[in-house]
Amino acid sequence: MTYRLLYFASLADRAGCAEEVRDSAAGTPRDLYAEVAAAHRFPFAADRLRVAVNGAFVAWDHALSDRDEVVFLPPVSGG
Amino acid sequence: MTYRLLYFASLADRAGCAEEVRDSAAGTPRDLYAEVAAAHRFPFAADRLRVAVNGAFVAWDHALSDRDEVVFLPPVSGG
Amino acid sequence: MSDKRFSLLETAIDVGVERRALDHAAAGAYASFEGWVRNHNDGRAVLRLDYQAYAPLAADEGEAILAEAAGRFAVREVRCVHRVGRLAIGDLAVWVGASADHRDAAFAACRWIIDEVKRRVPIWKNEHYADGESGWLHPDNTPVGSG
Amino acid sequence: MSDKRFSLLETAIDVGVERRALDHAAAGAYASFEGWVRNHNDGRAVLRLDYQAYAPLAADEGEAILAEAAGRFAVREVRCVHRVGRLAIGDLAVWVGASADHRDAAFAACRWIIDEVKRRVPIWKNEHYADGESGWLHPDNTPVGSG
Repeated sequence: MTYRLLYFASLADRAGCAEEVRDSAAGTPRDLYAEVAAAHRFPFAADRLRVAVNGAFVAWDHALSDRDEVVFLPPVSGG
Repeated sequence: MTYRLLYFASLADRAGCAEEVRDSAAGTPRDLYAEVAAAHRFPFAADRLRVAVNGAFVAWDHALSDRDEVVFLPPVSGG
Repeated sequence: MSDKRFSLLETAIDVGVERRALDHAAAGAYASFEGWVRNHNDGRAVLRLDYQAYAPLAADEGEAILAEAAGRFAVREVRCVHRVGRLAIGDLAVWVGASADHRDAAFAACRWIIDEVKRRVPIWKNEHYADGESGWLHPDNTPVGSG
Repeated sequence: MSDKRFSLLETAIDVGVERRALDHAAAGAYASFEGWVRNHNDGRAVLRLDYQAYAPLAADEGEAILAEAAGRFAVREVRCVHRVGRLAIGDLAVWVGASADHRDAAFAACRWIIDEVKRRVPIWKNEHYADGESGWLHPDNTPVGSG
């Protein structure tokens, strides 16, 4: 399937981009994160992050669909 | 001795004036309050009030001096 | 804006002016409280109110509260302005501002100051009701006549 | 001023405009919090910072927090505005306002909202230091690199 991934903050710095389109066999955010974390050497274990699909928070075992927009969210620091 | 008394809020309403000059034999705020409370039928026992002399809070057994400005302060309700 | 931390004001409080005294480059947090004149109290419709103060002592006591707050909490600055005179519904009766490096201290100082001002500063509120009556209030906002 | 209770803003927050949404004739108390850009963090001199947001989700999550606050506390209205983009020392980064009949609810709602916004809304702070370095921060304001 093809996913559109957005990166923010330290993940964007590490990935070297704010966005990528990736073909992947991963069917859940958990598997997709394992793949991109290895590719970009992200410093966070998945349990430090939250994940959103198409603009809403989802669980790590959420079933992904082709063309989903997937965002792994590093710990926030607003305010 | 002669005292200048200022009245505020419900005490001013009850006394019918904001200020009076009174000759009195009272030597402490406690005795002076007993006198004016009887004269004006004030609704408060002294322990509901605070007392200030010449612009500063004092104890009820403070020694008054001639010409002191004495203020009996009803429970406050600012804010 | 005054050199004093506490002031009594006979005219409308301009928060935009007063708050400038709280600015500090090291402050990351600002908490403020405002008391507004409500249209109701204790089940009665309120039209307007008057605040009366024993001004010299109110000024001293307010200043003492703010000095105590500045020592008690990790704040950069604290201020309070209280109106006296006649106020209408929605008018600003009292403003408290606190700036601090962190929000815990800003909130705690702001809350402590308004509580102490209401408890200690010689200011009295006289509410005028829709039924034509009026009355001075106790600290708990019940009428003096009832207690 | 917006119809939404929560908004992200790329330009300076005008508190005088935003706060009008809190006006209510029955409200006797207004509590507000502001986060200002500090000139220091974790012992380092800060020159400026950038806030980045995942805007659609930040807007939804902020709105959810404010709706939850409106149900959880006895408030008349609650609002929050968060800046994104580049900010200088002293700039207003976030504003929270709550109006209520009584001060307990106003303070409690205001404090709860800023805590939840800092904990849940996808916004990230990148500090630029006097030594030329910069870095994204964790929620506790420690650098991401350290943990």
